[in-house]
Amino acid sequence: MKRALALYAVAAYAFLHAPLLILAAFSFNRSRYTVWTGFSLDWYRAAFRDHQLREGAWNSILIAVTATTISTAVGALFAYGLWKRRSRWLSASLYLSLITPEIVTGVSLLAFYQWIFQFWRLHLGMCTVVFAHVSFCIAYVVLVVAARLRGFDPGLEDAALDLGATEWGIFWHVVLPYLKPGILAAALLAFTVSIDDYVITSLVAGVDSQTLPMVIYAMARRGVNPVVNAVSSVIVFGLGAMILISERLRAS
Amino acid sequence: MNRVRAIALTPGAAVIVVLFLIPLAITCAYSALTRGAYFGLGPPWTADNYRRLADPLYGMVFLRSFALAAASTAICCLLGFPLAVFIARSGRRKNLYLHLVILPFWTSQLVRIYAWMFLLRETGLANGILQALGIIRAPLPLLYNDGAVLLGLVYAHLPFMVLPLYAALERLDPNLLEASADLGARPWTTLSRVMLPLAAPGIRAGAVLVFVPCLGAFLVPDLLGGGKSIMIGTVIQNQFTTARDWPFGAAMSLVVMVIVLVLLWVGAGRRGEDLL
Amino acid sequence: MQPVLELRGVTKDYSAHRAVDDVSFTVQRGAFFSLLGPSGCGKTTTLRLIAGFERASSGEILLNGRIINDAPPYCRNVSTVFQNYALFPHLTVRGNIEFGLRRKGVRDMAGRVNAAIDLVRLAGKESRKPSELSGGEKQRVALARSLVLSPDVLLLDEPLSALDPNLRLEMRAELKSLQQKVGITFLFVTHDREEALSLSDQLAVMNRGRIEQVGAPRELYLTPRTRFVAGFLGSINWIDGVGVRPEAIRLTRTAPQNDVRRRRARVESAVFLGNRLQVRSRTGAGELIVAEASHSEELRPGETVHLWWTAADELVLPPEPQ
Amino acid sequence: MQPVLELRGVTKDYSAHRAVDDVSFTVQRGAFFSLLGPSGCGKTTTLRLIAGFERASSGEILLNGRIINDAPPYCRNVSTVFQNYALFPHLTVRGNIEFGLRRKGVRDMAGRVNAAIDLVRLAGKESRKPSELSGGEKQRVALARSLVLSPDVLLLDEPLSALDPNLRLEMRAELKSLQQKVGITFLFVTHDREEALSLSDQLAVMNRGRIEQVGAPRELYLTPRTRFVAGFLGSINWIDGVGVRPEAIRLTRTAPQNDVRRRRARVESAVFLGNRLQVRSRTGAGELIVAEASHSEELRPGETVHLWWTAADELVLPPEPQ
Amino acid sequence: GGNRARRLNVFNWSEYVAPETISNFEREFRVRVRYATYESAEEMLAKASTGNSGWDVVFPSNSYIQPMASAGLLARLDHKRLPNLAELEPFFQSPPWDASLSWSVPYMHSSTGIVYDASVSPPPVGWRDFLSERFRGRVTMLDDPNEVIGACLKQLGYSLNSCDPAQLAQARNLALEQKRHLRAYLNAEVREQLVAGDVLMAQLWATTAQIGIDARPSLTYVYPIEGFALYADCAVILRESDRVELAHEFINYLLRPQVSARIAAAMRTATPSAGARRLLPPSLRNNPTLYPPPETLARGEWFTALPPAGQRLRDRIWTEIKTA
Ligand SMILES: Nc1ncnc2c1ncn2[C@@H]1O[C@H](COP(=O)(O)OP(=O)(O)OP(=O)(O)O)[C@@H](O)[C@H]1O
Ligand SMILES: Nc1ncnc2c1ncn2[C@@H]1O[C@H](COP(=O)(O)OP(=O)(O)OP(=O)(O)O)[C@@H](O)[C@H]1O
Ligand SMILES: [Mg+2]
Ligand SMILES: [Mg+2]
Repeated sequence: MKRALALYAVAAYAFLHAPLLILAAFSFNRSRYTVWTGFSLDWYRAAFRDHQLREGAWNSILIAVTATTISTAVGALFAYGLWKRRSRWLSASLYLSLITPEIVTGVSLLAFYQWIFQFWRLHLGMCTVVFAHVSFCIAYVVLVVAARLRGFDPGLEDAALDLGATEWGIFWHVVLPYLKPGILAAALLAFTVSIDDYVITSLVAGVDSQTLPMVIYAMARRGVNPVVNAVSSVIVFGLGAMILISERLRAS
Repeated sequence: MNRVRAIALTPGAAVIVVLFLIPLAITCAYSALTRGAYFGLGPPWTADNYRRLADPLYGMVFLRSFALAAASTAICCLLGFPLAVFIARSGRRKNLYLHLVILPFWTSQLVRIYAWMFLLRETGLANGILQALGIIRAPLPLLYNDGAVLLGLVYAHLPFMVLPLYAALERLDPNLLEASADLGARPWTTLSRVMLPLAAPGIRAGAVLVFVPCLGAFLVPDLLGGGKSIMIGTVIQNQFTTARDWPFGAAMSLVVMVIVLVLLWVGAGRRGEDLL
Repeated sequence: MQPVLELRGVTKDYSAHRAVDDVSFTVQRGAFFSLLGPSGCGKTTTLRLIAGFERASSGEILLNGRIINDAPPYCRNVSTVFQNYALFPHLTVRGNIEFGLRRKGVRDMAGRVNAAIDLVRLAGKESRKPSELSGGEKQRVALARSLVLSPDVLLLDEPLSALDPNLRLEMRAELKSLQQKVGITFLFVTHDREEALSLSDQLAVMNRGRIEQVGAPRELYLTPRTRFVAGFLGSINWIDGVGVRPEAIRLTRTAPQNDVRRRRARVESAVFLGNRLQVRSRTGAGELIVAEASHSEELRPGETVHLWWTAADELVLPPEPQ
Repeated sequence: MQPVLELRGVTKDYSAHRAVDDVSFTVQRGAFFSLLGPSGCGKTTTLRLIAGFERASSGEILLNGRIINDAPPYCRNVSTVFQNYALFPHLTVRGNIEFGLRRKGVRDMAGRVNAAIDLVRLAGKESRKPSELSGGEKQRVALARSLVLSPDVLLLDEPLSALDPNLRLEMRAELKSLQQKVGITFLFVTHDREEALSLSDQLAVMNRGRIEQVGAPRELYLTPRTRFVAGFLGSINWIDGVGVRPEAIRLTRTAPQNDVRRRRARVESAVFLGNRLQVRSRTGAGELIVAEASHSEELRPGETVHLWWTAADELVLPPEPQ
Repeated sequence: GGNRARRLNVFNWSEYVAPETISNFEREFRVRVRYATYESAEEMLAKASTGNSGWDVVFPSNSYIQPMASAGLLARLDHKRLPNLAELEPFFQSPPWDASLSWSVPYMHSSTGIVYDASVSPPPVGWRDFLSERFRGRVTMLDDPNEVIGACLKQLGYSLNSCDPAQLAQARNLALEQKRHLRAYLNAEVREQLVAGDVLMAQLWATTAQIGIDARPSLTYVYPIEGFALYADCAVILRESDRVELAHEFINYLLRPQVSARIAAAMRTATPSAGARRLLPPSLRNNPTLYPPPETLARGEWFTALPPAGQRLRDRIWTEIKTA
């Protein structure tokens, strides 16, 4: 059983990572096409020279980190609140926000922003993108955290209360440690949907907040080139290395 | 008790009200307006957009999308469950393995799909390997069919199943698994009779997180499916882009949202569970 | 003196089922009060009502003279040792024991925590997680976690059930000395008769959600008000409608003198219980009588013996209403 | 006859710590074998090794003569009553009890399940979820869940610890009659000496991961090989290096005859234990001696009494190596 | 403040300027240009139509000019500030969509034609070849309703921009017939597969095709004999812009022959500037893909903005084609 599971996991990871390896491989291809013609670092050079890509990547990461942090904090609290007592209205709204087609979210948010901007002299920008991302990430966070909360033993809450913990003390010292894996999973999901979002972002981004997906999708209009592969590889392997190091540090 | 709940709910509720419910109201208004001459929209108010939805064409698109999304969800669940079990049981390495699941998805979806196109096309890697190994003579048509769409949808959404499942499985009391084995259950039975029911909240969350985005997917059917079929998400998207018929798009999405919400509600309610 | 804890007609209904039914009793400050009763009779529920995890369906609970029906658990200076331990799985033994002190903002807690760890004999295992402890060790962590707080009232739900007899004796002694030194009030649920009888100042016997009798141990054992109480605090033979405890029955091979109650009976089994033999024998009329004998006695099944007791040993009680 | 279960030099190491150390014993088919020992001595770990949840670090475990070190739990026809119950929270009482039968593909299980439910006195609570049960009720579900399977060997980890004495007696009787009727082999962990002594055919005393002695109850109680075993199976006074059990010490106000061992002592306390008094008294030399007396005796602290016993009551054992 | 005036926000299609175009402008005019790219005209339009997008100069296609102008989104151009307009080809000095160039300046233009691999013979000549059995399963059309329906209309001899229900119904039937021969509907992605040899023939934009042809010379671009679509992307200034002057300078800079030629050479686009074209190397200047001869060009038709009813009908037809 254990062995079979491990074998399966290897296959599953191969499935998940195959495209990643391919795009990484072609980032070293001399040709712009997916026909191997020789090794070169040109695309990396081009990527580092490309101001737009660099800025897009930086914006993407900045937005994703901010939106993930906010939506994870808000979403985890929200899930806890709903766990204490259900609220049909709030959970229905939350589900609705998940079901809403991206384009509709984007268009209506854009309209909403414009309506607000009438009252203050504001512009689309990083903030509007972050808010939009928070609004759609939050449902992912709540769902994942709520799924984990379902298994929480209320007896532990009783025990903490009994030992003099206040309600917040319980949340902080008992519930949160228990939720940690769920929160990690939720944050990873939020980060993923945020960093990869194109439709909504493209509608609410301002002049200073073009993200990497926006650059890439715009490129796709005329056919992408391996510069994108190079940037993607740098981001993934960079973040991957960071994770690996932080895991190592935590383990030791 | 209630004060904490109120404080815990407030930020989230604010986000939902301001960033979702108000825009939703705007969408509702849009759905009852008339499209402008070339783009945009305006008065008069009309129910015409809803009437046009009665067209069976859109019903068919919806059913097709629904079937594809349901199939992807089921496959994601089948593929994701053992992986989630594996991660949940790998002790100190579990965070690492968890990150490994999500890592490929920090690239743009577009780029990943291009990689799949390279893998699956006639002169692609999969056919190349199969031909080199002499397993096949002529290349297989792996791309531009429903199989490829399904593959793409499953690939794109697998983490959305694995992560909630992991969150639910990680807490599973190993004692219960031991008790099950002790009572004569083989691993497979333990999986289906003990782990599965206890991971149900995770499965539900995962199913929603896979199903809903699948319904609205447009890149995968366009690129891996070769654009030869259309999903409801693309039809809606088209209304806001090429067709520039925002009111109709708004009406269509509202109807789809209501249908999906009702389905979820009924699905959850039948088992006597709340949505969350 | 004002009682530290008082229950007045407290009732708790679960959906279909009344778990605690019109329970009233008072616990004096510094007392060791035990709650006994069959499994499922509502002991844990009573403790949960006092601790504030459940709301009483009716009745009043008073702590230090104040009605606390609606007070949240952290406003009640009581602490519970849970029947199922409820240890925090993410904290070590030390972390669990420190938990309550930290919440109170106690500074120099190392000393108190170490004392508690020593008291429950867990030195050397401070940094283990609950999942790496044996059942009895977990139970001792739960005990230490509450003891270290020195609350007004300590609610103990079978706190020694998973301990071996010697350790249990030690713990009993520690609890008793804490009661006498620190003046903590104990509300103690146990299934161990000896424990209840030897530790308690007051003792209540519950049955089906109701209190059957409250009193001092000796009083309840020697003058129970109902057959249920009599039977619950120790084994008893019901012979011709009167109760005789096994230890009151003497067993001889020769017939006894005339001025005693007696039966002739055949030994059915003699079970070795360590410090004594438990002898089950049947009279000619078919009555089963359980008696005790020294284990040095050699009794063989089938042997005929004389069982006798004095009138003073008899308990006369009305039969239970069904 | 081939033993149903045999352990040969089984050792289990946790990371830093040896929980089971070179344990060997054999259990005959149909026997009632008890495992006793202080909290944390490795009893649960031993059962877990036999059930297959842990892999032995060394040694062999044989079931029906076959080495099963590597067999997965579901291939071993043994069943465990877990110390922490491990009930399936998503199943009702009935669902939990049916679980094993379903796995075996038993068809008409309603009868067997109902019998098991009746046996553990849970009729009427079949459709409750574990979260709606009291501690003792949960324990009985765990017991029924395993009993209903009639496995070769039943591993019981303190299966009656949360039950009240009367129910415990009933359950003991049920277990014993199952053993005798159905021929199940029991491997029984308990902290209740009486339970172990009265139920067991064989009894093993563990300490710090090692088996100290194996034998029949009477043998272990009356002729223990080590001071640890002597002290573990019952209270004992160590007087001048020999052991005397409290029940062997007689207590009189007048001096005894000459041919006995004796002490004069002052009563320190007389604790009421129901069927007897536990009397702690101190000799002039400062020795503490615990004796037992009938509860009809009126003993006041400070009173001087004579304690005496016969040479036959003495246990002569070498002191423990430290 | 003053800092703000020296800043310009430009929103353009991807790969539409040479690497040094923007930086040269920045250096020469001492401004900071915020340059971003969009994926679709709708993306740009959605933002521009808010009137508060922050962009100064954007590049809509020719068919969007009139609608945007009538919606009041565009600033009227000041020709005095655009002396380089004179460099434009005569046709683009007065294009059908904006005869006096009041709102827009043509920036680059292109067409939709057929790319095929020279290995096929005889070579395809028009849209009708998409129905030919010899290509079955190895051809693709663009994934765009106007292009697909437009090609079918052309094959049927109708206008690209027809909104006549009967004509559209015919076009739909043709498209449905055509779909059976297609491997897929793909946009720029098909270039990859043309180069790799998976696809033999595809409907594609000239500029996109040219890059593929550079990589695989056996690819050829042909202007279908039944007629084809033409489009031009134009530079406009948004009405909301408060940097109109600078915007004019930018557009004028783009119109410089040297600049425009650099862009056309680097990005393989077709410049509407006669002056620029003269500066191109001959291989590009006379490239038949990018600059077809006038008699070929005469078969082309420019996309125009469609009225709501026609647009709606086309969308339904498109959905129908996709669902089939
Ligand atoms: N959440 C619940 N819902 C319904 N019934 C419950 C619930 N919790 C307990 N009960 C029932 O209430 C009764 C009293 O339970 P309680 O836990 O107080 O018993 P107890 O006296 O502590 O028993 P034990 O000695 O077995 O622990 C039991 O019959 C139990 O089945
Ligand atoms: N997972 C583990 N990791 C490390 N040590 C463990 C683990 N499980 C148990 N132990 C230790 O092994 C020893 C034996 O544990 P075991 O559970 O067998 O004791 P036990 O005899 O059943 O005790 P009790 O009567 O208290 O249940 C204990 O000291 C315990 O702390
Ligand atoms: Mg209880
Ligand atoms: Mg144990």
